[in-house]
Amino acid sequence: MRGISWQGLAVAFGALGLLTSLQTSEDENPHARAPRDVSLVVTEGAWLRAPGADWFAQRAKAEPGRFTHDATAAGGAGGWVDSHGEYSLSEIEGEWAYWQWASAERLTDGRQDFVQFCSSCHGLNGDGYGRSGQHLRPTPRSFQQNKFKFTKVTADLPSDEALLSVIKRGLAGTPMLPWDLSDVQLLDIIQYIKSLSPEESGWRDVYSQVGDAIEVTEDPWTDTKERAIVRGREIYHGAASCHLCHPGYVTNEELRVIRKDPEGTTYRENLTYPALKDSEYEVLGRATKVMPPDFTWHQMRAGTTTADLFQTIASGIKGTAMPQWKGAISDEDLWALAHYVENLIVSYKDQPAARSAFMGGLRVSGDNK
Amino acid sequence: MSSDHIHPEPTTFLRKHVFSIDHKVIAKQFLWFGLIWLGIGGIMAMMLRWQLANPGVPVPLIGGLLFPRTGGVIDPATYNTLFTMHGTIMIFLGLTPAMIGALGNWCIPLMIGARDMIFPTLNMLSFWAMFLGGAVGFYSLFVPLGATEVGWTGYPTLSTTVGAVGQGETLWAIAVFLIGASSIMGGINYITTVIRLRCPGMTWMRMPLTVWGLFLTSILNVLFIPVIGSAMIILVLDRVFGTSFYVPASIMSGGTGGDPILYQHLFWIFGHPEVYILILPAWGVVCDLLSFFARKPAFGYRTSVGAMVVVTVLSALVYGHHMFTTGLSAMLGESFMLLTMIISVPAEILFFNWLHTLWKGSLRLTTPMLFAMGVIFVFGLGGLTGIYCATIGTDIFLHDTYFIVGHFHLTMAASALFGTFGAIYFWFPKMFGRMMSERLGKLHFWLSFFPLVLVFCIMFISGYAGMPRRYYDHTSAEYLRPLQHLNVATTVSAFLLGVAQFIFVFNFIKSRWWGKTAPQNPWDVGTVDWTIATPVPHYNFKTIPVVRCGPHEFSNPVLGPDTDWIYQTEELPG
Amino acid sequence: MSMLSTSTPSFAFLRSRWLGCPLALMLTSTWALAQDKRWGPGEPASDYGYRFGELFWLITTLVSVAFALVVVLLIVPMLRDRARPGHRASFDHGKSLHDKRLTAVISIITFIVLDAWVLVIAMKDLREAYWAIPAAKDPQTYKVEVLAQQWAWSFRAAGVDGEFGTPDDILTTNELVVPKDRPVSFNLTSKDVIHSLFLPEMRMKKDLNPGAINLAWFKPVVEGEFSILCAELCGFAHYQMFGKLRVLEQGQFNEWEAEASQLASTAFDADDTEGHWAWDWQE
Amino acid sequence: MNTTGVIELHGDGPVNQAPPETGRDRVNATLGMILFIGSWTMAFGTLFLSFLVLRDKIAVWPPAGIALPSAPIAGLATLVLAASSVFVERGSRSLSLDAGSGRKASFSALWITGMLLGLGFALLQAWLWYDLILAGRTQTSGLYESLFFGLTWVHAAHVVVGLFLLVWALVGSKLGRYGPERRSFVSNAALFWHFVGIVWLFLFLGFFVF
Repeated sequence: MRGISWQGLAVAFGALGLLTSLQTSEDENPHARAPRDVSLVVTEGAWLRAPGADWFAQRAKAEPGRFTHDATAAGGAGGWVDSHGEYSLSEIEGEWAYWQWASAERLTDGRQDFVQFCSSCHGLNGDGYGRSGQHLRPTPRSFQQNKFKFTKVTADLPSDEALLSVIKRGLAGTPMLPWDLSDVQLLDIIQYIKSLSPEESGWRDVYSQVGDAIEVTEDPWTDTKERAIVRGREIYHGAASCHLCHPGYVTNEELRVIRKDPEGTTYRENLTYPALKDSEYEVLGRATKVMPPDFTWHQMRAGTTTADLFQTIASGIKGTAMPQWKGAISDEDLWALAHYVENLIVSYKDQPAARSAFMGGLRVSGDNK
Repeated sequence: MSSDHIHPEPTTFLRKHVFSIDHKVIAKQFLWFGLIWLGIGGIMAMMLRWQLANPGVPVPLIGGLLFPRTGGVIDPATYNTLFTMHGTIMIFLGLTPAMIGALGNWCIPLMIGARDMIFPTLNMLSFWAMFLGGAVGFYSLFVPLGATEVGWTGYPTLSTTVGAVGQGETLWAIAVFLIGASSIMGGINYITTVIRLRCPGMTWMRMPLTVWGLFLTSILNVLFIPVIGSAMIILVLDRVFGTSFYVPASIMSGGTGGDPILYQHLFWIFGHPEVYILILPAWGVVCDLLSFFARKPAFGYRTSVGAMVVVTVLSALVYGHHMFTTGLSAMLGESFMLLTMIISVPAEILFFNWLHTLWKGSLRLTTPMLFAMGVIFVFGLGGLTGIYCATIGTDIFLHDTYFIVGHFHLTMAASALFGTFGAIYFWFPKMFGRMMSERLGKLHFWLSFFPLVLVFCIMFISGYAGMPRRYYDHTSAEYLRPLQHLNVATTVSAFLLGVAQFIFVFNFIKSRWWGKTAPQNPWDVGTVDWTIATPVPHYNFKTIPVVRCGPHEFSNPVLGPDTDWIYQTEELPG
Repeated sequence: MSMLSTSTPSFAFLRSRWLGCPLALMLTSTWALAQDKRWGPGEPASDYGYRFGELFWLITTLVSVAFALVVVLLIVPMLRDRARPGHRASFDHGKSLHDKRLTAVISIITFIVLDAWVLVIAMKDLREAYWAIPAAKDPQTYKVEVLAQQWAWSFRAAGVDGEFGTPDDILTTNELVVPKDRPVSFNLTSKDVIHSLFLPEMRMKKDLNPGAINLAWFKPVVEGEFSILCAELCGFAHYQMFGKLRVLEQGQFNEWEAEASQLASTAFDADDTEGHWAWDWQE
Repeated sequence: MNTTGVIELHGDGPVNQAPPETGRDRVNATLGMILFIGSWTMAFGTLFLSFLVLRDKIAVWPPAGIALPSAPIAGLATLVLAASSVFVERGSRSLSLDAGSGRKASFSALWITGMLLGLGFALLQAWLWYDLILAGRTQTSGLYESLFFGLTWVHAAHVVVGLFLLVWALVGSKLGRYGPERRSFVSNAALFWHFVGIVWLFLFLGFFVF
């Protein structure tokens, strides 16, 4: 008697639950999806593209005993062997590349931490449509588009270390926080994020390149900062033409002098303001626009020291109009630019009086408003 | 059903110690259950304090075992889990069973001269519902994403799927629901027992105040636990079935949605009475213990009862003071402020009566007495700081800072805990037939008392300085960095407090099995429970006693110079 | 019994000043310490901020006296009325008319001194300060729409044209710039969970509830940089949800506002409808 | 309160045979049940308060332009449940009237009728849900649906428990466990069933009348 009615109750409630939960309406707003049934387990591991031999050479120094160089690997070209078995070298369509194996268990750990800490903005599927990411500009990254802005690496895709440092440092002036999580957790999250890249692109694509951090070369201007700033100003407005997107911090007159343009040359309107630029990053089916910062006004996302600025300028901002400057101009000039920008930040940012004197001076004298 | 009907003494182990319907066994079950959970909750508190004093440093000793993935460091998610579960455990699984479950089951039948609770089976179910609730809560620690991380108040929308994915929060709601069901069952039982099973002569005004406290608590339990039960049902509907009771529509998109503030109202309609649910039994115990050990009648028995009744009624009408910054209308805010101020009057009457009971007494400073006096001190501190929180002008700044943490810990946690300790030390001889060590008991009191006051008084300072609660790391915000030394001081005191509890654990376990055999009435107290033999026989009273005087006839001149007390079953001479 | 009623307990130690002095010393030294940033919230920076401190210290004084009384009444019997051979407690149920009157009188006195006094001042504070939201029509009122999220603050000011939802709206994240000596009025809501905007130096705090708009205001009277904290548990990074409040002198603020509006117009992307979130101002 | 004074211990009587119920036992049981119903009134009161608060947020009541649960069926269900309550109450009373006479036939007939009507209510309730789900409205569709499904589910759970109690009482009376001498369980089951009916009345008024 007792058993039967309990079973009956259970069946009745089960049926009720099934009947009603099968009928879920699909919401049009991707931000407002009701996350009632969230998968927390990843069942399959993933092979992810790893950085090149240089990266392994560095890791080998950091973790002695783990990586050994085998001259016979990669069909005789030589390569690194991981005694832990996480990294391996294999050939696909004639290309030899390093791959990293992220196990299902590790991705599950990463997935769970991702859901806990990241999904409110980046979305439960990593598509960038989290509830808290609504109306947010700049938008939270979608991990299905492989566009990472501030990674400071040499190629399109960042290495684990580069992503780690972004997450740990956060992006100033945005809701992306400096996360106080352990490296183990963060690296698991990173593997999960990488595994979200679509088949045949990003980390799953044999042809993509995973870059290592831009090396911070020796600053040639340490004792001659004044000259660096002058030189930086010339590069900024001259060879590198930064003023096309960022504000020009000179009058039209001065710009003509720096660029050695003939008298009467005109430049873009509102020269002392930044110009809105297209980006390759898509949200809700359209490419977003990105505002290049005014260094005397906006907060810098990726650090304000000269080394940070050097790396940022050198690597460019991926997916935006900011190109990779490493190789395009010399390291010495890159450092000069970094010093110039740093000087702008230190002298004028958050200092209303100094800034209005400086920018006002540029604006009254020229035709650039 | 009725306790007039006698079941034979059970013989199997299962019937005797596990699924027993004997109120004495159930009281012991509740006591052990509550003490174990108090220990678990206490360890959680220690871990929280460790993290606050040493942000990001691995927890010593147990850290590596508990959090192997982070190398012993408490991460923000774990931290949130810890403080949420600390609150839930201490309130629902620690104090409720130890205070109301154990004390109620032990004292009510024995002190009113009944053979058992009126519904013994319901009594057993009450314990096992709570056990199940505890089991569900414990299980939730091990599901993916871990137990709930949204604070014991569980405010939506953080507690809906908007802010908490995973099963932890759902299981938490179910656990709270089960524990609530247990409290309702217990409450119905207590009320009916007190109304129906008082022995002849035990009039309402001859009941010990402990029973009064428990009786009023039970009324609050029966009336207000269902409110949180319903709030939890709605929460589960929202989380599991996707309804939108608590999930609002966005301001920008318009549309019709639920209301997260609704939950806050429901929660505090329950939540404020819950404070009194925990404190009323402690008040009752304190009233009695002060009289017992000051060898004086409880001063103003009737006004004490009246004050407790008024508090019971008012407790339902003041809940809005938890929501002063939520955006209550001006009218509501001012009304709740006034009502909250009014509730201080009955509390003040109790203080007056307590202090008057002590005045010109003949104080035996035993351990139970020390704890009862400790409650006066601690509750005085907590109650008086309530004025800051009741006044909107100060509460706007102090809301959700450590000031509040200090305040409610002193009122509902420390006072209820001290009351529980006092009660345990007092009834232990009757319960287990052995005496607890007085020397260790006094050591336990003094080593708990000073750190405890220190912990929460430093919290008042941090709160006044504007340190918000539920922060993982107070050194990250520039404003809070200069206050870190206060956190360190709190942690040191908290650790001292934690260590002192081992004295109790040692004393309890040692006395339980190896203590001195207790005489029938070690305290010279006249209530009905001390008239029977130790250990208490099956069905307590061979014949139902007849009560002939009040519980507090101490030092009555008519007793003559040789004795200063009399059993309630005896007639006052002359 | 007769021995008891005739024996007069010694209150000599109460007449001495050693109880009153430490209390006064404790109060003053606590107050002095609390002015330090290491022990208290520091000087208020808003025009109504002083009200919190005044009320707080008034309550502290009253409460200290009451608590000292409790402690004395607790300690005196402990020292004086200990059980000893030949000593017997006085027998008093406290149910005489005299006792009831005493209870009533003490209740009324404590209610008036501890509660009613504070209540009257608090009501005045509420009417004159906390709930006196400045009129939106007043051009002096600086209006800010706040949209909170896990775990950041987004502030939207109307910009030079004074209209919300136009291209020149000034949008800032985790940073709020306001003019000195003008009332700042907030419309507060949240995208996801409940947050609470806590400006400790301004002594202001108000919850941001999703799906509803809350109002709050303050008037900064000191220039400088101040803190913005979150005071309602909003998830894992609750503790990192802080921002910066900058109060600028009026002239500087006007320049700042003009420049920020201009930059906002430059950055405005008309097609990006999802990125705009202003609502009609509510009072 | 016990006024009889001293009660002797029964000693070791027969274990499984429940002793006859005294009037005192009946009062105890009824008091317990009244407390329980008082408690549950708070629970449903809370749900109803939530209903009123949230209903206030819906601009037009009942919402226009969407499929609504059928009022005639709900009305019929109300009548059926009311009738069921009447039969159950008469069945319960027949036991106390029959006390001494030993007749149980009228009890069974009345009780079974009440039970079947209760079952009828459950079916009509299911029909209400089914109709609405067929029209594409589920608890996730909006606030109105949340309220309707949420509240009726909680109520339906009590209907199921109530029906279970009615069946239990019937079976118990057939087995001789309950009868005119021991009728507390029966009268308490009836009390619970009335409570369930009154809750439904409020839901009906809230959703379909006002």
